[in-house]
Amino acid sequence: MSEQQEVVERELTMSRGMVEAIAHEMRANDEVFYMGEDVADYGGIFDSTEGLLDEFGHDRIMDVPISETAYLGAAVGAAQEGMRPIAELMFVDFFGVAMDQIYNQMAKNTYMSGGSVSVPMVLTTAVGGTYNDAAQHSQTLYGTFAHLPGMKVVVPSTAYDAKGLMHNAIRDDDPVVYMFHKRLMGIGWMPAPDGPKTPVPETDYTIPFGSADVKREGADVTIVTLGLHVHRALDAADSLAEDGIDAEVVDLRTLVPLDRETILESVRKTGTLVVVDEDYRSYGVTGEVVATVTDEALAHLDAVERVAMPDIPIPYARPLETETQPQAADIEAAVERTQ
Amino acid sequence: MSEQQEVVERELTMSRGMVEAIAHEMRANDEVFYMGEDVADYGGIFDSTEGLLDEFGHDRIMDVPISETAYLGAAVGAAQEGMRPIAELMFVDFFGVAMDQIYNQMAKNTYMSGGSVSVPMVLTTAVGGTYNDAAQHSQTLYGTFAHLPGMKVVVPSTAYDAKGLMHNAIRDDDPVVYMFHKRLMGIGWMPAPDGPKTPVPETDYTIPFGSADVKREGADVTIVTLGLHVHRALDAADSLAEDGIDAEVVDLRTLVPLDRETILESVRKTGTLVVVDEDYRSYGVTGEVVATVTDEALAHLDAVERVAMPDIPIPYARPLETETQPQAADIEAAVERTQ
Amino acid sequence: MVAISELQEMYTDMVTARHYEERLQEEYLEGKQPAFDISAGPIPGELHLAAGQEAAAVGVCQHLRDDDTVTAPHRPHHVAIAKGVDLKRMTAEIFGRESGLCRGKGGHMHLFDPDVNFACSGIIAEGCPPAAGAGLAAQKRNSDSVAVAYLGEGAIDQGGFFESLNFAAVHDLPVVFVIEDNDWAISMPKERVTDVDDGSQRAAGFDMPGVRVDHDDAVAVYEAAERAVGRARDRNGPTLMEIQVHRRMGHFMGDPQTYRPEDDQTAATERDSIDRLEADLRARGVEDTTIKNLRDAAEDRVEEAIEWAKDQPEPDPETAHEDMFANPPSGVTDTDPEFDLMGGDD
Amino acid sequence: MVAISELQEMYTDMVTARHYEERLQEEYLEGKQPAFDISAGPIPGELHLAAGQEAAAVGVCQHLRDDDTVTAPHRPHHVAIAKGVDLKRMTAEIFGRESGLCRGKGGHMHLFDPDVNFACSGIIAEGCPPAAGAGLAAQKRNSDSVAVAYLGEGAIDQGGFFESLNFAAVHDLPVVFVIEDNDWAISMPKERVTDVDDGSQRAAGFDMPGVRVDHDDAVAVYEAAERAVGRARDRNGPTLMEIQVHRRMGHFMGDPQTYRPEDDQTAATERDSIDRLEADLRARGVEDTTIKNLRDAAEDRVEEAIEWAKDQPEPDPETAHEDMFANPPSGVTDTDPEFDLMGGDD
Ligand SMILES: Cc1ncc(C[n+]2csc(CCOP(=O)(O)OP(=O)(O)O)c2C)c(N)n1
Ligand SMILES: Cc1ncc(C[n+]2csc(CCOP(=O)(O)OP(=O)(O)O)c2C)c(N)n1
Ligand SMILES: [Mg+2]
Ligand SMILES: [Mg+2]
Repeated sequence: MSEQQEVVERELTMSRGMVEAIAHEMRANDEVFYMGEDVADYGGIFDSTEGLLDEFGHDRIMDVPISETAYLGAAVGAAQEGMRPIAELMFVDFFGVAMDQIYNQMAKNTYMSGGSVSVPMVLTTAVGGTYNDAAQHSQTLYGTFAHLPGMKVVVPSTAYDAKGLMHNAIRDDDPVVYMFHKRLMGIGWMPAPDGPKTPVPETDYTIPFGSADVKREGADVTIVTLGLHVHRALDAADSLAEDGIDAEVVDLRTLVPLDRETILESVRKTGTLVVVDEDYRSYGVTGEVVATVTDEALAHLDAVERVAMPDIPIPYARPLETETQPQAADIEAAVERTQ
Repeated sequence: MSEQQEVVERELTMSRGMVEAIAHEMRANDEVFYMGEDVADYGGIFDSTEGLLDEFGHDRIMDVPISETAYLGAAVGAAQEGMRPIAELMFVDFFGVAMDQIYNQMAKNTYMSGGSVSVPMVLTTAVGGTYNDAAQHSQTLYGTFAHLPGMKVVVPSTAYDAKGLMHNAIRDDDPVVYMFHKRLMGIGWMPAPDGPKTPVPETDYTIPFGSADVKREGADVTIVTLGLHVHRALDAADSLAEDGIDAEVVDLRTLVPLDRETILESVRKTGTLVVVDEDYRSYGVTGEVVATVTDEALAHLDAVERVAMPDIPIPYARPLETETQPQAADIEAAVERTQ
Repeated sequence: MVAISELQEMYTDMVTARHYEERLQEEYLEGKQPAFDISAGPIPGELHLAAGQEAAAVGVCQHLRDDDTVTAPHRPHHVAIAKGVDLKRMTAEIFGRESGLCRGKGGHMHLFDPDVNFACSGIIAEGCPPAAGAGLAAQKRNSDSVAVAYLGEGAIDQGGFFESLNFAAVHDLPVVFVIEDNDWAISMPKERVTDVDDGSQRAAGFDMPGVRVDHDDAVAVYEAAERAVGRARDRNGPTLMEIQVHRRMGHFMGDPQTYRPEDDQTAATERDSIDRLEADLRARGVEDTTIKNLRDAAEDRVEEAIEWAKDQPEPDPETAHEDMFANPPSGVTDTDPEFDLMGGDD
Repeated sequence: MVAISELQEMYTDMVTARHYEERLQEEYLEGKQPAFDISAGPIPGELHLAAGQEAAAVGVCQHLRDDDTVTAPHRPHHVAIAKGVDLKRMTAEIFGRESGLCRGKGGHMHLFDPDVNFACSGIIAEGCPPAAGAGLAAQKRNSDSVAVAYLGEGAIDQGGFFESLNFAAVHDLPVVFVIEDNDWAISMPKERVTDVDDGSQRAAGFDMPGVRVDHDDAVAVYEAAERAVGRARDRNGPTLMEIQVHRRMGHFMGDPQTYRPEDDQTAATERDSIDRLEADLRARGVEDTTIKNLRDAAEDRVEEAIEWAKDQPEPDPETAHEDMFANPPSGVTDTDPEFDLMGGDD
């Protein structure tokens, strides 16, 4: 710890961390504005804009018609004019009504223009299950967004990360998809686990993309995960520790760019990889993380496990959702299988 | 070869194989019809319906407005009523304007209904590059479709497979996404390589989904691929043979279900895996195939390589597209790196 | 003039739907005590109730047969009841039980009852294209069944809605699109999201008739729907209807509704559609006791459905892995054909 | 009355655009000999040419400044020319050369020229939302620039178009939507895909003015666009325009057009818009030699651009890996902040 380090005691929920960064950037730059459904008077269904209307008014915290293609595309257009829109897709599950604007325009225009155009926008969207909202409102779709090139894909797991990643996202000149997990936000009616509420500096700061964070150091097994499952993995690690297994938990924080170095370094140390993902198992995050290791460090790999949502739409009833979503116990069991 | 085997000499292009199966099923079943843009008088931009209008008329070979959400969703609705629509998305690259109908309705309704509803439709779509059609008209998006559960995903590489897989697709009571590679169809103005034109029986037959096909047997390395790249892999294998490397080429034929057994069997034999994919490298097919092997046969794996489209939108100019698309020489080089 | 028996049927369905929503509200909120926690209690997930919107459901569905198709959005119960969906199994589904319509997999936004051709979806306006598809199937099969797509006034800015209007119009499909205008899309009042006060005007751009019923009077809806459904059944093509209704509750349970002015509630509560239909019944000579009997029977049916549902077991976790496909993943066969392909691909 | 100088400018742009398309057709087809092979020749990929549609381009763009934004669809050259896109670099892009507007990455459907705020996209109607966004930016910045979205008559059934109309209308954005009605969407005649003959009627559903110019007369387009662009610039909101034009060539080069009746071509060729404007110029007293000079200069400029483009080097294959992001992938910083988070996450 260097002499100059600021000591931070104030704790925030993840939603407050995210909103604080947005407010800061909006104060600093008139060209930043936020568009979405129910983001103004309601404050965002998942508290993503809570309190912003009061300070910034309806012009800069804009409710929009239920026309995701139009308003996400309008964000692309405004961004190409040099403004810095933040546009919210209320649930990531709705991407299908607007995916062309997202991936064929927002994500590709910089490259297709040979760099003459840039699209400095942030697409915010709520992800994740755990509250029985069924197949059309519970997905993370991490793999879907990370697979298609041109978007930086951010998934915070704590208030500290949420704020720093949001500062970086808004200042970045490229399109950033910022996926916040509903269960982590600290919404009154959806109690968060303890982990995401962290100390958060009042000052602004940026967390670079592509820097995974080792949320727990360990020598025996590398658990690579993101979002909600960082906390489930930490729970699993605690209980594994009681059995004498020392797990390292790597929080990817961004899927694009992917911090392959941190994954490799950890696996080179532990020899064992468990990838945990709330998204569908096949053709997604788990496969990419595994292949990252086989690409560069096959010889170091003694055991691998994947723990993910099976390839089925997310069921509604509580016992069914719980069965399909990776639980801490599932992570523990997977780790045990590797030992 | 059993006594009863029919000897087949007649060769067809892949397009003819596909169309023959459609025509057969339409004759057999009044409830089969085909909808799409320019599928009637034009015969399908990529010959997917060539000649069908003459036999079946505009009621069963239906041109539709450029409203992919409406007509793909109408296919879902008609399928739920028990009809068997085939609906064409002209280029897979356009999925973003209609993805909600594709993945939130077509793919999920069977599961969400607890099996009380089925959606017996086929979504046909043209995929692939090689003719410089740039970022919005050249993708395969294999990983995008294979990742989201509820669709069977089919990618034929020869006329023989195209026909048998199409018969199975139309008769199947589930939604099937049938992705035909433009370069393989044998269209007059887009010369196909030699491989896809194969003998095709006149009779109808079904090729089951989830049965990968070993297109070339070999002892030294397993090349797993699909679509156009089956042929590039075979070319590579021929030239590797001259250097004494005996490559096995596995054509996946379907991504969902994935024939994990055939992959594993081959890798258990060769110890070496090279996965080749025309889709974007990260979070896609190559990772899943690699992880399939590490899930079950890590100990057998001596070397792995991935050869895929880098994570960039597909560029237009010929030297740029050629640079980014996996060529036979790239496959060869990858195999050589494993030896 | 509407037959008294039909008025009584509509009244029964309206009372059923109203009581149903009120009881679900109770059951839902009770479980969220003390502090509202969406993951607690007997009813999982979000819950969008339709109290105050019954007239739009019964006035249209009164004209429908079991073989007619209805798609509804995220706020589907009143329409499901009017369409004749199995109330017990629907309730069991909402409570996430094994014997629910969807074996507990769908939940309240994804109710499927193929016996009466009812389905719903939680994605705004995305029920429109499948309804057009049901109409297309009827047309191709030369049957006279029709399809009805329900949507909220907030959904009429969504691309899929417009595309469906055009698709239905150009193919003359037997489809009726029904907009339930409850003035709100969650917290967004309709004037914030479109310049057009009357959503049925959207029809003009497609050369399709558009009609608005500007108060939630079941009889007025019935009459307008008679023409629209009749037009569809007679193969004269689609119609767009808009019906003014009232959202008596929050958007979903737990909605604080801080965005909503008080008088928005009072004004509308005064013109309650059930009272209005009850007055009509009286004016047509129906006795108070008859009305009371209808009401009691409806309420009993609701209680019975809820009791039954709550008695049903939760699904076995393992069943989560079932129902992915109607056929096996391999399709209709799992044996490869055998041919001798001369120099071919094998 | 339109000033003669403006007429001459429009005439110049029309001749430029027409000659450009004819020359590209030659260059393109020459390379595909003997049998048409889409992957051969100097111009890669598909090629959609706009000969016959020039009036729609010049009549509207004549009212635009460099800081006004235009989005065009897959058939963009005539609009790009009218908007003042750099002709040499555009041509180099179409030929896939290093010095092309997009360094050879975009190609003919994805031309970007930020100097004059021009962009196009190959996905039907998906240029509309970004145009609305440019209008939104102008509004938020209190500037009087406007945005114009071009689309074909086949695109007016696409969801994104409708959503954009509504979005622009409800926010009173300075946007003009311009439908080029060339009667065909590839092989589909417009009566097969919509019941409405006049696409500008779609505006009615949004309480937006709609206007159709039913012949490809550059002056008539100019006059209608004067009102529409003026309305936008004066912050009175959006307008939907439709202009009847004519597709003189196939949908794309190589299109056999077997679906197209012969007289569809003859009728339209007779009312050629360039001849018409030439006649107007003469009627306004412009000399034949002046006209010839304008024409020659335009043609020379085209030849020069094509020669220049063909002389440019192809891009180095390695450059394919450049231009993914404006900033490095790590964003604006690549050093992690250092705080002492008490019991926090580090
Ligand atoms: C495509 C899409 N966007 C947003 C949502 C989130 N959402 C659910 S209901 C709703 C409001 C719908 O309003 P309206 O159509 O008027 O129906 P109401 O709720 O009033 O019955 C919104 C925005 C969604 N489900 N789907
Ligand atoms: C969403 C989408 N669907 C289909 C296509 C394929 N397509 C390209 S151009 C075209 C026809 C467009 O017709 P129109 O809008 O009238 O323009 P025109 O070609 O006549 O200029 C089609 C269907 C596409 N590019 N995007
Ligand atoms: Mg509403
Ligand atoms: Mg056209």
